[in-house]
Amino acid sequence: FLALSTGIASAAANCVKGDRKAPYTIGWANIYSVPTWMKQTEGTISAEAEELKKAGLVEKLMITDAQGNAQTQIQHIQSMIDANVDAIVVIAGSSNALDRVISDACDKGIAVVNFDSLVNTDKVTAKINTDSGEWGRVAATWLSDKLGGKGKIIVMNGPAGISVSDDRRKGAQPVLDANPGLEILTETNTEYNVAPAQEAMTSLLFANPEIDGVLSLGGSLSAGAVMAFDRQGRDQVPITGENARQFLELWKEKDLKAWATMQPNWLGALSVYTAVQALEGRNVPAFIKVPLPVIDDTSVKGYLDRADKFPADGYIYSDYDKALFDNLIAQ
Amino acid sequence: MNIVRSIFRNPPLLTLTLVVAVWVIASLTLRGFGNYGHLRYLLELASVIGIAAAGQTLVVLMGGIDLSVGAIITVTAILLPLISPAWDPTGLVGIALALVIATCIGLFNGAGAAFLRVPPIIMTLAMATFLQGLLVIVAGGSAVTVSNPAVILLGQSRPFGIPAGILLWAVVSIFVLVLIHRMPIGARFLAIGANPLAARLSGVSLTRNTLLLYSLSGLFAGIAGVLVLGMNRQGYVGIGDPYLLTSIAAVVLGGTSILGGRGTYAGTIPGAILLVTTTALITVVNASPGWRSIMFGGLILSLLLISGRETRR
Amino acid sequence: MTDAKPLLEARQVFRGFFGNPVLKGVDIALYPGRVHALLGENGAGKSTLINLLSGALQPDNGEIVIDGQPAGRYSPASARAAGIAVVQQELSLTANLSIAENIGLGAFPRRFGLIDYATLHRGVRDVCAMVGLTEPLDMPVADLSLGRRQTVEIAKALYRKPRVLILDEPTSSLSAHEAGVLADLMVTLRDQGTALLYISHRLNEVQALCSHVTVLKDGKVTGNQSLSGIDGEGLVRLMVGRETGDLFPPRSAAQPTATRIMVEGFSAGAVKEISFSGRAGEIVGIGGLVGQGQEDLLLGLYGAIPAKATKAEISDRQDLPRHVQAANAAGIVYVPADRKHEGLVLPHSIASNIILPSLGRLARHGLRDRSAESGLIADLARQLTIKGDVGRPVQALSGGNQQKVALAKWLPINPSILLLNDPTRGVDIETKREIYLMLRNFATEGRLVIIASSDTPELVHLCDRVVVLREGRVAAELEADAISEEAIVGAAMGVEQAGAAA
Amino acid sequence: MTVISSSDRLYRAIQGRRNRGLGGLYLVVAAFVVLYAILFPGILSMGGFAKFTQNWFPLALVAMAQALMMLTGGISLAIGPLVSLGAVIAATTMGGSLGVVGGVAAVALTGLAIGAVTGVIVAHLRLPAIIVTLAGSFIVTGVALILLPRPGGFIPDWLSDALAGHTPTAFLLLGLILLMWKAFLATPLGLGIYAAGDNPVGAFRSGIPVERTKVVAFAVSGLLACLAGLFVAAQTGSGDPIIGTPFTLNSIAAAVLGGVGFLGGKGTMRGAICGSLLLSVMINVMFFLGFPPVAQYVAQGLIIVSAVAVPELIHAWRAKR
Ligand SMILES: Nc1ncnc2c1ncn2[C@@H]1O[C@H](COP(=O)(O)OP(=O)(O)OP(=O)(O)O)[C@@H](O)[C@H]1O
Ligand SMILES: Nc1ncnc2c1ncn2[C@@H]1O[C@H](COP(=O)(O)OP(=O)(O)OP(=O)(O)O)[C@@H](O)[C@H]1O
Ligand SMILES: [Mg+2]
Ligand SMILES: [Mg+2]
Repeated sequence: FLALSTGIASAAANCVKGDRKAPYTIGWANIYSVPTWMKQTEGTISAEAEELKKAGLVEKLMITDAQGNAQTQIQHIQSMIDANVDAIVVIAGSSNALDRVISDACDKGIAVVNFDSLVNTDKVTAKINTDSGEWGRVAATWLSDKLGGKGKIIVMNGPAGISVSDDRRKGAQPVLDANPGLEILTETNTEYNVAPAQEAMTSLLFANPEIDGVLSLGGSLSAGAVMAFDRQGRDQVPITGENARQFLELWKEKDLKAWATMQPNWLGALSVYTAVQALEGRNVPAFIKVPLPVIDDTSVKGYLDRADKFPADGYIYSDYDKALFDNLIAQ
Repeated sequence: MNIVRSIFRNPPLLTLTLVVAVWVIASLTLRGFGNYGHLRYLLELASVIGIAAAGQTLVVLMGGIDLSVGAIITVTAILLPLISPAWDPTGLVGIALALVIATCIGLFNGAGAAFLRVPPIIMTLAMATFLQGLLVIVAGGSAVTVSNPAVILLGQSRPFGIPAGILLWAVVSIFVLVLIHRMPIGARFLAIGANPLAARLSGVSLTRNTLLLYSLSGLFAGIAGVLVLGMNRQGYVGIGDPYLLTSIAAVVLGGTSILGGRGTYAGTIPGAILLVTTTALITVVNASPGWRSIMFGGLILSLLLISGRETRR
Repeated sequence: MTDAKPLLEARQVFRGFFGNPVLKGVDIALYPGRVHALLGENGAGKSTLINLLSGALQPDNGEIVIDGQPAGRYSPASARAAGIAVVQQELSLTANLSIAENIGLGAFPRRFGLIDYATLHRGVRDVCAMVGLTEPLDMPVADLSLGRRQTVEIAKALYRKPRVLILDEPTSSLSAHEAGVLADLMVTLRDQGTALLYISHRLNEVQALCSHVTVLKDGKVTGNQSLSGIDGEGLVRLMVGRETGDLFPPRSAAQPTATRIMVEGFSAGAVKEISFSGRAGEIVGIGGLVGQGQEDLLLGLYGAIPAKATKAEISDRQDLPRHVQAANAAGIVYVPADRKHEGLVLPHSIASNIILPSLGRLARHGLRDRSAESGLIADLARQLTIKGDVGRPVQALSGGNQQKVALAKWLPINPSILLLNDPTRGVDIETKREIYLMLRNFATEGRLVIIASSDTPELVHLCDRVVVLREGRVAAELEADAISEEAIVGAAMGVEQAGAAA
Repeated sequence: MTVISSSDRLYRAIQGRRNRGLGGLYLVVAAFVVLYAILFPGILSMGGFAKFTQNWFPLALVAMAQALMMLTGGISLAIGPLVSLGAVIAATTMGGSLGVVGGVAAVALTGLAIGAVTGVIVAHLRLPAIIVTLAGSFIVTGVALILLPRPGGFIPDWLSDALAGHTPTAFLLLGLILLMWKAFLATPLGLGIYAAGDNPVGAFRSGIPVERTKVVAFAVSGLLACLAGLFVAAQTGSGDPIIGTPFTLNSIAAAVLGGVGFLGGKGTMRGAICGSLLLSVMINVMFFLGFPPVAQYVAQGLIIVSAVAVPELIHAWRAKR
């Protein structure tokens, strides 16, 4: 097996204390297991845990589902501490609500790996994520380039009050400021889902006879927007988006001028891997920044070729393997 | 003067008047709002709420409440593509199967309320939780995109220029209105809603009517699920969530008493339109999310102050 | 006494509901130490007048005068402050609070801002002793029978130590014994100088207790005079405005025929293993103190509560109806005592209420036949002299008319067995006469009428046979000449074993 | 025919009666708590108890808030947003010039004011509470989003440690609040809530100021919801404009589980508290039993239904005997 045994306690990662021995019990504190993105992510986590079980490193994966309630998630993490798990992998239901319970876990020597929705506290073993600010920035840059820095655009945001959606929007702002030719007609906030996005965009289409581009910041918002344009018989405009299968298929079907990035589902697998590595004594960085994979006209076909392996309402994520993980941890 | 007064005495008519007023004012002030296509689109959106609220209206009339409509819509939209048999070119078998499932879910709700005496709000809330569990199993399955031709036709076609969804809503409306006002069972529902004990002693079976009612509610939620699937061409987890509160809001805005025994679906219809209109108005306004939320709440509240004044206990 | 000042007066009060005038310039004056009767048909406006006197409603015109002073802004709270207490016809109790808390409600003794339960307890214990309320004071009112709740309502009024006590049909759900206690109490209060206003449709009570009468008819005062020297006949004449005949129809000479109900070892609720039978053409009365199983007997026969019997024969069937629909199908109908909670759907129209049991029968091809329905409704309304628009909510009807609706709805079923629980409660004398006549006609037509009643004269003069229940068992079965008030009351109290106990 | 002899026994007897019908729920809750203690004996330590009660505390408060609304004959869909608003106000004021005391006062006043305004609309304009609070929920959410567009803000560490550290402060606070509720219920105004909810006409005729009583009940309900938000902010060390959302349905579930009825005047606070405890302890028990998510959903539904159905069925079965 891989040369994990760098096993010198002096290099130990944050939170981890030397007294935990393989095989480990890992707690996966999910905020909400029902949405497809989460299910896919959970899939990568379970697969990774299976893999590590075979290697004798993991004994058990405990999964909780807070049903979207940050308060319940706190309760779950508290229970994981009480049950003395060796590692906790978590997507935060609120960017700072979990701070206290997570630092409690850290104090107990539990390896805490936090990915996707991050907590504020630094008392974790590692945080793993793409850069939401960058997400917004590159999306806005692409759209601005496509429109030549001039035109009327609509900004579609995720739900209000969520830090991810806020961060992406903030990341886009400097680009918009730098291109005064871009005029924002309206912004929307909806769940990252097709139906509400389509609904909102349809109303906006009637109110705005002239739209040059759509800066859509994630989830299935873009698919909803494209369908709204299509159903109202309007010409499609340049649009940004994420790797939702439906969007990528529409991209090909409608021959869109589009661009997409992704929040890879394998962040979950990477987190489990990282947690185990840290428990094994490897020094892991406090923040593992995962570069944003870009999907453009040239690469979209590669993704669509693999589409069958993914749920229709799911996300087509890029491939991953151990080497990629090791690379990311070693950065 | 007399007309004004009789409008104020008649909640459905009042709500309808409000809708017309809002539409006229918005059309005059907002570009594109009064566009025929836009108004038609609003109706199409309202049709989903309206159909989901059809079951909700019946349940509320009988003194209950159904918190599982959102979950039933989601389950229908997600299961339908999975269970549509490939050998059926029309897709109707799949729809029928999905509706049977939705109806059975409703029947379960009714059984819990009638036999276990669980308050409907708890029974349907627990049912929604069950269905979430079901979704954890089925969601993310491989086929959630509809290839079912009947569903696509329902969601996308426009016979005579009218979206099929609106036509479906019209059919549902006529059925529900006939059921409430022209069928014995409607009168029984209302009697149970106003005084279950007296209704029972008058020979109205609580058990039978409760079972029937929640089955109907499940069926209508299922129909709404099929329609919403057709309109979005894809089901996903959470697709039904917005319809839980909106279905209740449409019922109450239409003048139906939340305590049961008084009201009509004729009020729910404009109530549903009023809701989507309000949402559309808020969408085109460029404001921060906080202010949009305040405006939405404020609009509902002020409409309520006009329409709900007569709704006394 | 005559030169005493009135404590409470209404002067030329007008009041209407939604444009319908109910009171059209009514005067009334209540003097200390006098029991004043207020009489009138159902819907004459008696309760409305009382609501004005107690501040629960405001007059459209005219004024309420307390101790010679106009009341000004008048509310129930200020009425209480002025020493006015009311026993409402519609109970004002809160089901989930205890007897003690209900009695104190709105007039709690306080200590440091908190309810002083100790003082409350003492006060409540006293008034409960006065009205004969022996239930534990911490018992929730929800657990009491209607009659006991009525007693709580009386205790609640007394607790306020009123100078003016208004009683709106306080005896309508009381047993004879409880009514007797109340009568004694009123005499005591009168002698202590309390002004009493008494409303009842039981004229014998009025005659026994009251010394002055005001008669309301169609919202106007048609009589205001002393009662001395006026007999029962005269009282009726005063109220109805013409000569009337006997209240009770004569018993029919025809012999009862086939057995319609026969049960042995019958148990349901409080009823324990009794035998009971009834034949076509009979009016069978069920008597006893309140809550001895009379209601459970009727409900058990109706299939509305679980019941069992070792042997049962009901309208050609060999078993008890297992639920209400089965009972209806077998031609059994039931008119509950508590018409507001059990008999009627109050917010719905007269028409909807009347048509409810026959909806299925009248439907054609699954749809309601509106013209057949309205024909039937009009028929029944005429037959039972229910006046006015049948689209009105039943809520807005006076008590007597509500009772007629509760009865009328069963007629289209053409029942062969009628189970009636106190059908004339709160019904005015004219309507009573109509109902008695109707019941007698039903019997003559060959139906079986079973009537539980707290009104003993009703049992004595109307019924062919009376079964007295005591603690869920048959205490006595009286027939024909053996039926008398003494025999019924005696059996009910367990004093003597009159008649042949089954 | 037990006639109570000594006076202060009346109060106790009444209180005793109010446990009636809750026996089944008490049993179920006790069974779960015992099961939890067996699965995780650490709960019996000071720290374990503190942590457990902290997680239960906000739910207990919102259950009380909802029960109060339901006792008046209404239902609130704005409980969750009020929790969020309470948290947001706490997190935005405590760092500023108002300080902790000012922050707590601001939260409390906001809760009281919003509750009272809602109460006035419902009681005086006679609109159904459910839809007024639905509209109100959007407005309150909007205000919270404007005050704090994304999670953040500041709560002093000492406050967080005091309220949600390793001492069972939350439990003591809950006890205190329950005592205050008991005291409130022993005032004519508090008891009037039952009368106003059950039989408003009768209550009015008995001299109860029905409208005022309802407004007070709404205001107290708003206060409790906002205080729950304050606690959540302290527990998490910051504010979050949407953290309260799930509390709306959970508060209804807890209250109904506890036997509080919709038509007003039926139910007890102790029932609602027990309902919330059941909902809370259930989560931990399912965790320690190692339920996978699917089973968590199914079990949760089953527990909720059976906690209501089983006592009801036993009752019906007894009645048949
Ligand atoms: N939806 C309901 N809400 C409240 N109570 C109910 C409800 N459904 C049934 N019940 C109760 O269940 C009991 C039986 O109800 P119902 O009158 O329907 O029975 P039935 O029709 O007479 O008998 P069967 O079930 O054998 O047909 C009654 O006590 C009734 O109060
Ligand atoms: N709240 C109300 N709304 C509408 N109409 C009402 C209302 N209260 C009473 N009425 C009407 O006023 C009339 C008088 O009613 P009231 O209750 O005073 O009669 P009553 O003399 O007390 O009759 P009863 O002997 O049956 O109690 C009735 O016709 C009734 O329909
Ligand atoms: Mg039945
Ligand atoms: Mg009256």
